[in-house]
Amino acid sequence: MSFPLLTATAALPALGAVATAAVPAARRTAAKWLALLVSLATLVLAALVAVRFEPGGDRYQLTESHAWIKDFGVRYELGVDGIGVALIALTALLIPFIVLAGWHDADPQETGSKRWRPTQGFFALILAVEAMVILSFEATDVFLFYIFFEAMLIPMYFLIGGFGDRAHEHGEETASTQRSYAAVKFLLYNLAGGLIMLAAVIGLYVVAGSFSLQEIAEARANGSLQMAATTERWLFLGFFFAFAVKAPLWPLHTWLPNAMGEATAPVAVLITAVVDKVGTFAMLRFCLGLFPEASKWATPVILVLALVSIVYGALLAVGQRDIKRLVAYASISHFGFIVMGIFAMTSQGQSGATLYMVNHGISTAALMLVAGFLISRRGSRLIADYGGVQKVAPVLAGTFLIGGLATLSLPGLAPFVSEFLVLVGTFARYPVIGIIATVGIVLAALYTLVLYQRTMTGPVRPEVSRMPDLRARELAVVAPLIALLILLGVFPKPLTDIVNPAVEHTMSDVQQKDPQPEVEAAK
Amino acid sequence: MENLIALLIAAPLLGAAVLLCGGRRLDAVGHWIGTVLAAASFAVGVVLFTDMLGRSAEERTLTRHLYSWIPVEGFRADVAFHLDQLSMTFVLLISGVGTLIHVYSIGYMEHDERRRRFFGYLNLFLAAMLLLVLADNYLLLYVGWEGVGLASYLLIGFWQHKPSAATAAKKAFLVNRVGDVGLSIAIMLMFTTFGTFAFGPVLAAAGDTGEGKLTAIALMLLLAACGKSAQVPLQSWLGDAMEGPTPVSALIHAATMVTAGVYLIVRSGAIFNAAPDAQLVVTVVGAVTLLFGAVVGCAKDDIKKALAGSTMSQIGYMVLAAGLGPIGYVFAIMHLVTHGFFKAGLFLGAGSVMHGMNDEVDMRRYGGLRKYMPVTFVTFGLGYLAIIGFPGLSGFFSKDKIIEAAFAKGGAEGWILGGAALLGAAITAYYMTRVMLMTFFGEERWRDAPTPSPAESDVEPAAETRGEYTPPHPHESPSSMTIPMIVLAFGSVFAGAFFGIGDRFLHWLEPVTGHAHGHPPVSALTVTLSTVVVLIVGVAIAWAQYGRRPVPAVAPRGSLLTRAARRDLLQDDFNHVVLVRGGEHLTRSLVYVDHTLVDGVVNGTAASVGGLSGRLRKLQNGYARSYAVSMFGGAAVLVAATLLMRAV
Amino acid sequence: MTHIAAYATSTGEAFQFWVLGTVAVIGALCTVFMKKAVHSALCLAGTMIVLAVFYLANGAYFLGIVQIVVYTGAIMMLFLFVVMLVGVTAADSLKETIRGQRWLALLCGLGFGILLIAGIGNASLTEFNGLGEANAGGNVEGLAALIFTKYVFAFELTGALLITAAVGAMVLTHRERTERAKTQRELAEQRVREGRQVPPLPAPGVYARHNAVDIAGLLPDGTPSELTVNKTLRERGQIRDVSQDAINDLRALEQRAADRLERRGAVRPAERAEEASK
Amino acid sequence: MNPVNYLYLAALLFTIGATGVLIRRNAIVVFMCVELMLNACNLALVAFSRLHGNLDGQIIAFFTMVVAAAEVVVGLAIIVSLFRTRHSASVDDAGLMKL
Repeated sequence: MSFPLLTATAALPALGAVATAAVPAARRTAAKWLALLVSLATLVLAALVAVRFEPGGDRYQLTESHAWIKDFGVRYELGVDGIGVALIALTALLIPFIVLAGWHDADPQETGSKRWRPTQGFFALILAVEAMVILSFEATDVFLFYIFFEAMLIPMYFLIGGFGDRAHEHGEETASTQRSYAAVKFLLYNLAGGLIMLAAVIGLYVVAGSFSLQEIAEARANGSLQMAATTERWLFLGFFFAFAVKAPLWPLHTWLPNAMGEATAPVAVLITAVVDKVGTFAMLRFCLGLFPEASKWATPVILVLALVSIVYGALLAVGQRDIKRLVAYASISHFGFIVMGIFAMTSQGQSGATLYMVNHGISTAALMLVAGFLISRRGSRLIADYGGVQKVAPVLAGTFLIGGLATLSLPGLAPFVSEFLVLVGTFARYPVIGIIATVGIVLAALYTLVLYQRTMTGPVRPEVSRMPDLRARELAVVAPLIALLILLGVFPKPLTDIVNPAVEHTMSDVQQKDPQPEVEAAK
Repeated sequence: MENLIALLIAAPLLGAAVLLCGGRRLDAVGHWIGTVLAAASFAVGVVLFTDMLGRSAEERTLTRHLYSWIPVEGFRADVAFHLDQLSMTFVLLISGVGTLIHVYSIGYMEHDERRRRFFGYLNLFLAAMLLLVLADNYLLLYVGWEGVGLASYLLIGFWQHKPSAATAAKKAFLVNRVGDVGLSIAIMLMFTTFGTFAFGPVLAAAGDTGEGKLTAIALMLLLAACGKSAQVPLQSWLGDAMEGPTPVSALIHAATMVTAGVYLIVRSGAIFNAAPDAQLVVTVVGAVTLLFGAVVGCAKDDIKKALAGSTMSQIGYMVLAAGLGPIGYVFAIMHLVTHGFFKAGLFLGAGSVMHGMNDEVDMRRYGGLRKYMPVTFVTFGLGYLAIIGFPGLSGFFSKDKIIEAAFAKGGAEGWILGGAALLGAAITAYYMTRVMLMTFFGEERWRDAPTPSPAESDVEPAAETRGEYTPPHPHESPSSMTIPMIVLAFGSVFAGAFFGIGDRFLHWLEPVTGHAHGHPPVSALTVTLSTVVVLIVGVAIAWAQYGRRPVPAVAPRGSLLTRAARRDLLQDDFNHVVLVRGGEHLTRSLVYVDHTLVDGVVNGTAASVGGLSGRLRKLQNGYARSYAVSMFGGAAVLVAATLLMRAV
Repeated sequence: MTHIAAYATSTGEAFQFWVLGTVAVIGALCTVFMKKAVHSALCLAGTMIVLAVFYLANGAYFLGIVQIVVYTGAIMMLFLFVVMLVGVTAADSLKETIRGQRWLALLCGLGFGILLIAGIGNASLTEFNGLGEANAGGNVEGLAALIFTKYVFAFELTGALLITAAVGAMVLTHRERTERAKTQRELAEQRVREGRQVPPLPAPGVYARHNAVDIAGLLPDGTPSELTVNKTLRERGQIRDVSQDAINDLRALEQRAADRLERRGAVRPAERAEEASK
Repeated sequence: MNPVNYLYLAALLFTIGATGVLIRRNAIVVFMCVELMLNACNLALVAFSRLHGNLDGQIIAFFTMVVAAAEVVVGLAIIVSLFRTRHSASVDDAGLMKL
């Protein structure tokens, strides 16, 4: 029995969370450093996972399997395929930056009672989320996955409802009410999805008699398991609904703008860049993996929904007055692209979708964190309160611009690769949808540039006239992300090498072949 | 040799990286770094050029495969370069003119505290443009394509504190983006049709597929070209792009950005050749833009905008030629190169004038400047003669060839296109003469204070200088600015003759683009003569209007056409009303819908659940006995259930 | 009497069942519907005794005795104590305060009873194999054998349970004195300080006719004074008001006097008539 | 006569007791009704033991009595302390848990 690397990768942040929470109230800084170190160590472990993973090897690697609840055949079963590796790496990579960016977000306003220890809680919760996300990327047992998929909500709820922006244009009272509204909305939406999924999980067990992905796949392969079409469709819908809420797909998206708008920037990044990825990841692994026929059956509707999300999200982003809500709607548009790539059922589309998850995570993190720094300086989220920042804080403006350009997926930056792959993959099978989706490209440029123009350019407003430029800590957060964006933009091969085999497996799950070009040009 | 190709791009890219990340400590030397690296790129280009000349026409093509960029299941995008005569021409033009403009900017931007950044952007621009022309597949070209868009965005909006500049930059990027959609769809179509989008295989296999698909691809490519090359209907950004510093205008208009579209069409010649319908559309677009730009150029009082209009129309010539197919490709490129010289010269001249007139751009406030800035006058004059196609100068050779080719298209189309081209030549002569006269001749209108002019959106920059008026002191620009102008003037005088006589350029480019000799219905001599005639006519009219009579310092109201032309023939108004207003309303209403409808449904369910639970709460009245009743009733129900079970 | 409680039941037992069963039911109903807790308790005791008889009839001799001893002897007495504590005469109204409670209760009761009886009815329990051999070695011995072998663990547990219950009861009812008891002097001083009722409380109005402590003494103006009655009685609201009795008696006296006078008046003419006849 | 009549009687008594619990407000009487229900059960148990011809039913009835005794002790103690604090033995007055 080799060293349980996957368990360790998830256990480290979990223990770190406990340790951080246990730090006494007075030693706030110690808690911060502890959290940072733990997240970095987790990053090292994740890197180890990526190294130990052979792209050419069998589908699930580094597997661990122990009996857990014998009566229901629930097993503690971990394993990663290329997609899992990529997303685990993304999570472990982003958390240190989130911690670093949120360094002062949870300092208590009044250093009053000893019992009240927000800082420790903040970082402990972040680490807890990391642990659960990583586990849900690793779990190959449906039930195990479901548990973490749901448990994730608890720390997220407290992170959203408990910690908001320092200064708020409407004053602390309304801010806290809006926060709690957003948190409850987030919780209810995801719980509703989760409950429906639970029903589907139980149904799956009744039908398949097992929770293990491999076993079900084998049973399918050797024909010992045949699902009736209707059963499969109902189960598929049960799963898909939960993931569509998490993703979020139109029209189940309205919780995201509230959550991202009210939460602090690092938490917003945690939501959209890390937690929501579980939804799209699960679509790829569970919806397609467990219910290939039903997936094919539902593809047209889902593609249309994705298309609506793309255009609709982009249009609403154009109409926003609040920086964070704008980014949120942009994310909705991007998630539309991801879902479209997944259900285009072409290897380009699915590789593109997987890369998109990673790239969107990094680019949104870059944009949102810089926006957070900006907001923390001026104490307002309204675009109209800014102007001419570029003159007083050029570095901040520059990084903001690069984040924005990544969001509009400029070639040379990472998101372009994935977005183009998704478009090509979709176009190859559904040309009309692919063409309509390109509208999203123009709209993305529109909302990004409008945001940049309104906030950064123009005459300097007196409120921002003595705004400080990025500090060393903040630069340490942004610079690596931008470097990564450029690197993955010009040389994404390492990522694609890991992802492609997994995508081939998925394609074979759904028994789909890429459409062949009509003219075989001389290669 | 192949490895040098990467160096072409790497040099300016490195410059951009260093200058943009370097921070303030580089402010002192920033401009030198930028210029030197641009020059280095040019030097490498020259080396490659000489090496290329050393080889026979067949194996002049160099390809360099760096690494595999996006490998996914049959979708293979590589970072690979392809250097043949066509790209070589562009490399030399871009890096050469680019370097000159760098040198010019050293003087022009001297007093700007963000000069380092400016040079960083310039280098980025060069790098992107070189990548565009050196890429060996459409996707990599797309990278350069958008990179150029980004650099232009940064440069046009360089003076970001001016809202007008920021808006212009945004507009340029967005309009380009629309074109880019065309390019990306074209690439997708290529991938689904040919399974690849590398130049070699696609162009080789172009003939094997149905004409319908090819037409679609070609039209999408044309859309892209329209966006980048400011062709109708995507030309509206070009005029506003003048908000950028003058060297930027020179760079964008003369040498690099706007020529990208022409490059794309010529490069994809094989596809267009196989899709005649698309070619026809291309020629029509070219002809329309040619006249459009010319008309706009006639009405503008802002010197840079007048030049912008002329650029538009000159690019129209090129696109027209490119649309003519094999008979036109070579001449399109040839006109592109000569235009690169004289238009760069003209813009730098304009910049030098503004430099001497403390950034006044309204030509009605110029006049009689020839004795104050002689060098500028001479170089500008030579550029002027070149662009109107004065016999013997470079513009003459290239433009004349295009007009010939247009007639040679044959049939009614040939006559129409040729006529349009001739008319365009006449108008060109008219408005360029106008610019020349208003700027360098006539009495000195800048001595007395400006009188507020009736609502003219174009003369804003002038109208800003209110308060007591101190007349500018026109002076010649520093040598760092004049030298490039002189060099370009040489180019604009001799390039055409050098290329045209003995069809040197034709033989140089033929192996790539292919060439077919067109046979115009009338003899080439007739075409040439008529060209000269219309040229003289145009100059004469202009002289009659602006040379003999004094030019009013305030623009007269003018005819309906004039006013429309001043407003870019109402293109912007159309965009504003239809796209901007409509878009705003759409987004507003969608925001409302999202908040009330989509969100309202959810909140409604939540509220109803709350109400229901509120009613159920009443059952919990806190009396132990009523709870006991429910227990007892439950027990009764259980008994009944068991009995029923046993009964069944 | 070993053959008693065999499956075949004698007519005597039947007679006994019908008579005592009626009594038991009546007792139960009275328990529920008597206004005063004391009466309920007594009725319940009666029912329990009847049940004890039934146990005996069913051959559960030990249980029968235990029933009498424990229930009617101990538990019911306990009930009575508590009733005394809370107030014997306190009669609580049977008026329902919770809306619909009574009807629901009756409905449920009827439904439940009917269902239960129906259930027993179609259970078809006909053959009784009596306690003949089970009680062969004597009922008590049989029980003892079972308790100390099969059910010994449960038996021990019940012991523990009883102890716990006793302790619990004490804990619940016993009041811990938190501060030192006040001496008489302190009490007196406190009374003076608070300045209310400095002299000792007045004695209840004890008349010659009825010497009870639950009668308020009358103030000089003839109105009764609450102070004179014991606090507990006061709280229970069991003060008997006799302030009107004297007056009523007087009125009654005068009434009688008046009647007698009238009768006199009515007799007299008759006497005259007698005299006249002489 | 069939001894099953004892069961009918038990059922009847049980129902009466239950109804009493629901109807009466006085805690003591409620408590008595509970005792009545318990006794009904005991009767049923005794009858069962006769029915099955073994003593287990009686044993259970015996345990029931013990438990009932314990319950009465504690319950009455509760009632007493309740009365002490609130001067009332009505179950409806013990409504502190109500919102």
